[in-house]
Amino acid sequence: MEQVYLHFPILQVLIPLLLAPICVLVGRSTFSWLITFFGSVSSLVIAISLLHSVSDGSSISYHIGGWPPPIGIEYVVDSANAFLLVLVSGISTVVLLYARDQIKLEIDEENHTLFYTCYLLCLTGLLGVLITGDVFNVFVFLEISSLSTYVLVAQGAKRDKRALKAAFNYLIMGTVGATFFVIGVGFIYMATGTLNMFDIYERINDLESSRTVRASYAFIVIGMGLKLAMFPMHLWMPGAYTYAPTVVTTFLSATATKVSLYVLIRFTFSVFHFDFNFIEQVFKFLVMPLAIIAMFAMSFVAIFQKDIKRMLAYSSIAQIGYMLLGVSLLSSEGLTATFVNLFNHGITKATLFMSLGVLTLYSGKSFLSDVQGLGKKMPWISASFLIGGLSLVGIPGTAGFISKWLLVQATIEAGVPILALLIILSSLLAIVYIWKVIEHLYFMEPHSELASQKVSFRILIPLWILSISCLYWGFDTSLTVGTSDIAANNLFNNVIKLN
Amino acid sequence: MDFIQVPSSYIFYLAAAITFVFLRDRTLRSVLLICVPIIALIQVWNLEIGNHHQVDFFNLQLELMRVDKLSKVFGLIFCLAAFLGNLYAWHVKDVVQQIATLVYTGSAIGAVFAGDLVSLFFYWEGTAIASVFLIWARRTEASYHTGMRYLLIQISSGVILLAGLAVQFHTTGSIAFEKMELSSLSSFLIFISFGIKCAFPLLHNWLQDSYPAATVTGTVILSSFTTKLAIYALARSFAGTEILIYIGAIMTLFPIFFAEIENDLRRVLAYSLNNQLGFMVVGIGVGTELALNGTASHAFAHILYKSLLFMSVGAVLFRTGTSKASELGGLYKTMPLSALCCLIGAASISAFPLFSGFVTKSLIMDATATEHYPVIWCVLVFASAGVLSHSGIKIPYFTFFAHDSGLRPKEAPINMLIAMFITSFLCVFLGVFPDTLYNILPYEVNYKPYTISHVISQLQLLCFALLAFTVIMKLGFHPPEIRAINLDSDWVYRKYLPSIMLRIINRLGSVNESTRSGLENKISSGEQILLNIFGPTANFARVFTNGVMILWIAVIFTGALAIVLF
Amino acid sequence: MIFEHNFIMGHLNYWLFIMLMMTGLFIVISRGNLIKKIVGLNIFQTSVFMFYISIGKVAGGTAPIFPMDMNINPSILYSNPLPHVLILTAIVVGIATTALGLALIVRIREAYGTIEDEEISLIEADEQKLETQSQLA
Amino acid sequence: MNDNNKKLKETTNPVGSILFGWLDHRHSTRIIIGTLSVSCFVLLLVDFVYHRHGHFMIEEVPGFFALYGFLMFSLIILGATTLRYFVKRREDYYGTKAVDSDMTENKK
Repeated sequence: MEQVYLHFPILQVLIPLLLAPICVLVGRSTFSWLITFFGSVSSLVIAISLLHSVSDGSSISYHIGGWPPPIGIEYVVDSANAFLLVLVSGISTVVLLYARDQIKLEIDEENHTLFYTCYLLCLTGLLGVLITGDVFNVFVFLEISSLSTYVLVAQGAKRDKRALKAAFNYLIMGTVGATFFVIGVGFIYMATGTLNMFDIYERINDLESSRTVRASYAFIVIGMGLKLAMFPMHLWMPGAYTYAPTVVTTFLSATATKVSLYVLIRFTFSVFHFDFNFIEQVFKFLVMPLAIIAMFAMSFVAIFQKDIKRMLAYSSIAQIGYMLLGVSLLSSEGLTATFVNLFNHGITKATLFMSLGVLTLYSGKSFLSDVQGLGKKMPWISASFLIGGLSLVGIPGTAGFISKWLLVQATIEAGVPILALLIILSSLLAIVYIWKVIEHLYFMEPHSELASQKVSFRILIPLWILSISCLYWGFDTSLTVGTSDIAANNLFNNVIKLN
Repeated sequence: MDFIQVPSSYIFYLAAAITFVFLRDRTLRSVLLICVPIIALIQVWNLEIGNHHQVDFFNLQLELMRVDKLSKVFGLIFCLAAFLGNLYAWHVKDVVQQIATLVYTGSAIGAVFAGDLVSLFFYWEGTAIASVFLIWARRTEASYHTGMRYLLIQISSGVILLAGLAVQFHTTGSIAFEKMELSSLSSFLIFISFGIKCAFPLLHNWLQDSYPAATVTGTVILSSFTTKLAIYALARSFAGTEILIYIGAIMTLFPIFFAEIENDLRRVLAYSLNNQLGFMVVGIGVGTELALNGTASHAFAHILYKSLLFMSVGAVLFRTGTSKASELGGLYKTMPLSALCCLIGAASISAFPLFSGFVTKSLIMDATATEHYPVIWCVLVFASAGVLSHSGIKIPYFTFFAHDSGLRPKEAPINMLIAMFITSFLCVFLGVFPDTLYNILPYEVNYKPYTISHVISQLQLLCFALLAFTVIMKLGFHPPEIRAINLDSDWVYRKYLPSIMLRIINRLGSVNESTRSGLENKISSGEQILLNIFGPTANFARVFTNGVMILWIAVIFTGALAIVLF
Repeated sequence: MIFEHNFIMGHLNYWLFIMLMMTGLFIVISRGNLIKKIVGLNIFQTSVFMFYISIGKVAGGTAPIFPMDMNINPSILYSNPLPHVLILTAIVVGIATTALGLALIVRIREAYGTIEDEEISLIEADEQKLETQSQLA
Repeated sequence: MNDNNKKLKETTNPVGSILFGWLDHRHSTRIIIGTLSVSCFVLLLVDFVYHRHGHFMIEEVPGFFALYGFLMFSLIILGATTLRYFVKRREDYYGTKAVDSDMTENKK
């Protein structure tokens, strides 16, 4: 038993990876759902146990195949990625709970098995990116998740053919991003001769002036910027989120961009040295301004959207602005705020997309007029949308408030209170677009032709798990803030305590 | 922790949750809405002095129940006002309004008992967000826009409070909601935040903008809490801050003139509310025990008579569909009881002896006199005459008397009448037995309102002002009630800034010809401008081909490379 | 300095890599035909492969292969095998991407009847207009 | 005249006629003004009989409050009339999305 425990880091990735082909072989919708669900749950269990064992700020190093680093590939678990491992596998599990019913309406029966296979692969990729300590391995897992994501997005074609074009755009953009990233990795390898993150960190110390190292950072920022939809490289995102099946949108919005952001953070702090002058410059003159523009411009765009899914996609880009802002303060507080934001925004957006998906389950369209008056007909679902919306805006008592609060604190701590003001001002914009939906939900008469729709408990349960967690993390901050604090401190001081 | 000492706000929130989830029956909801304030009233009455309910939040200790005599008196009147308001709103079927009322009153009461700035901030925003639903509940486009403006201003007040609290926490490490000096950045921010909610001059316009836009019952509820909460907060933190005396004096003055020429009676009352707040702010500024007693008691009495006035005008609006002075008149024939209540409210606000205003306002006046502020005292006396002019005379006279408008509405519904009667009774009761009120004030009261000289001087002031009114009416100099609106400071953000924005946008030339001509038609609509920049067809949101996307990446990458390499 | 012989010839592999990369990107940007876009993407990716392989080359080094008898002669210079191995993985990824892209193009062609980016955009714009109209109505 | 009166009676609330019925009397206005003038006069007289103690000297001047009240009230009316000259606008000044013009439509 002890043996198994020691292999948890690799099992974290291996279980969903191995289950994927099994899924194809099974070929039946229900069975493959069961397998996928099993994979997701076991990932979650493993992630939680990993988080538990690193919660004191220590870290676990796992040597693949017994080859010690820097020769072999190393998996490293510390509180930063263990936290996100829990988020990704947790969201995946909750999404799967409701996926079955939703998928039946959105995807042809014969594609279900393959859908779940891709879902598992996507999960594998995301978990792998998080857990690996090898820079090239990051690229491989990133591409595993991206390639399966393109397929998942394209599955929306049954409802709207534009999903295909969105997936194709995403493919082009994603590949360009990944290739940029791989060029950056090549440059680092040229400069340091190693691929292990922590080994690079040691060796890169005197290379601040090296142009190779500098250029590699530029490539990596742009590559990851593309994947995490940093404004103005977000253009693939609204389409992909709008036309993808709701299950996919829910899962991706809560995880994919977060994982890419994690990679950026990891590279900035554990591969490069964040106090390199050029890194500070990049954040000061590129990332921060773009993040602020995103916060406002994208919120304004969201206000004018008629399609709620698209509105939420734009809102995600604005929210990514907050997270990037937190990172670009290059302070421990800012980093904590970003980690909390990653988590809280993940569950908030998942709640929103999921409840929206259920609200528009039968109409299939997610325009404002499609949810009109549903507040009375589907009170439970609308209420969970409301909670998600409140959390997105950052109303006290919700998870969203905690992340905004920390971010505001961090900006004041960093000595730029004007940013705090901007953050708060842009949050006001969120009120406007969320209000538009709430208004249609609650204050308008429903279309008469919409008969009262029954929603099974299989859907309600995961939805309310998410809604309640939106509220719960608004009160109990010991896990989110506590872990983020440790994670941020570890990254900031680059303390990797191996046990 | 004793069960009775749980935060009173929880009671309201619980009721709101129950209403939201369970209560489908209208009557049950109305009953609940009336019962909850009574339960809270009993609870608050029985609260012991002290700090009762601590909660840990982020390594901060929140004091949710700081009970002292100041918070208790505000807690009591808030519960009372909630009860009266809900009784008045018995007939309302709209569940949104009912929940909003519960959350709003709960937050206001919670804020009163909040012992630290963080929980104050929570409740502060709670009042802002819940109350806007009372405006939106009217469900017209106009009320939606007004509500938006209201929400924006209220939320900004909370945001500034948050900023002040953050700065304070950062510099001193304390989140205590206590007396502070107006000397540091943090206290200044907090002061501004309170000032916005308290409708300081030039920050006041949300009040006059929004209260006439709410529903009939919503305005009654609104009038009781938000501003008085701000008064409480100021009294708690900035008592004795001298600048408040002058701010308060200006607050008592300028609304008088606006109220005099305003046509919408509910807006007249909003101006009058602003003027009354001025008295309280002066009291806070003076800051002596007498003055603070005056502020607390005046807030107490004010909530009652202002609700009463809003109730009677609301009843008229409910029955006739308008609250414009120019459309009303002669309603005493069919709404005599409402007229009577309105007269009692008018007498109370004008501070006629034997009515509540008389026994509370004089505390503040006396405090300014004993502390030797002769000019301020004169201003307050002047303002008292002003109160008489718009709330004492204008409201009842142009609604119920004056020329006959020909309207013959039915008397107000029975629930409204009962609420008005109880409130009227309380107004008179406090006026006749001021000691009941004086006993619950924060400090010991050694003040006798009913001295001969005080009664005589007040009667002289009021009677001669009335005489002046009759003379002016006879001479025909009184500004006629006409259908018009008056500009106020909101003009800046409703008219001026949008036009400036438009000019800038035009100058930039980022708008193409066809939309520009369309734009000119909607010169006032800032929304249109935003639409042109951020709307679905604008550059920011267009669906690009992936070639363009890649081009963007190339641009950003070049930027990044330049930054990194040089 | 820029025109120094050494600067150009010494970094020849980088210049070629950059040229190839730009060519690929330019195709992605400028061509409307989706298949051509995929081809451009391939060229772009290939340039990176070339880059990796070239940095693994040690001047005068031979292929990093164990001799049959497993007796390694320390005097023989080997090229660095690691980048080459990495690129094997990257090539697999590239092929998968290409395959997926082409598969998507097939589906796009079925759905839209064209594989020209501009035409697809027009069709989508029409659709969007219809949607907005139905919203207004 | 009689007919008109009758009509009024029909539409008037019975409580109303008890409370405010006297207002319909022909001389009601004169009675009110008369009462008011008399009470003002009496109040003014009291000042000369009774010496008031105030915080300020000016309070002790007989008739100070009376004069102040009268003049200030007039000043308010005057000030308000002047103010109206500057700030008066049409009801739909802020466009159709303002509450005031909204009410106009309600009326229709």
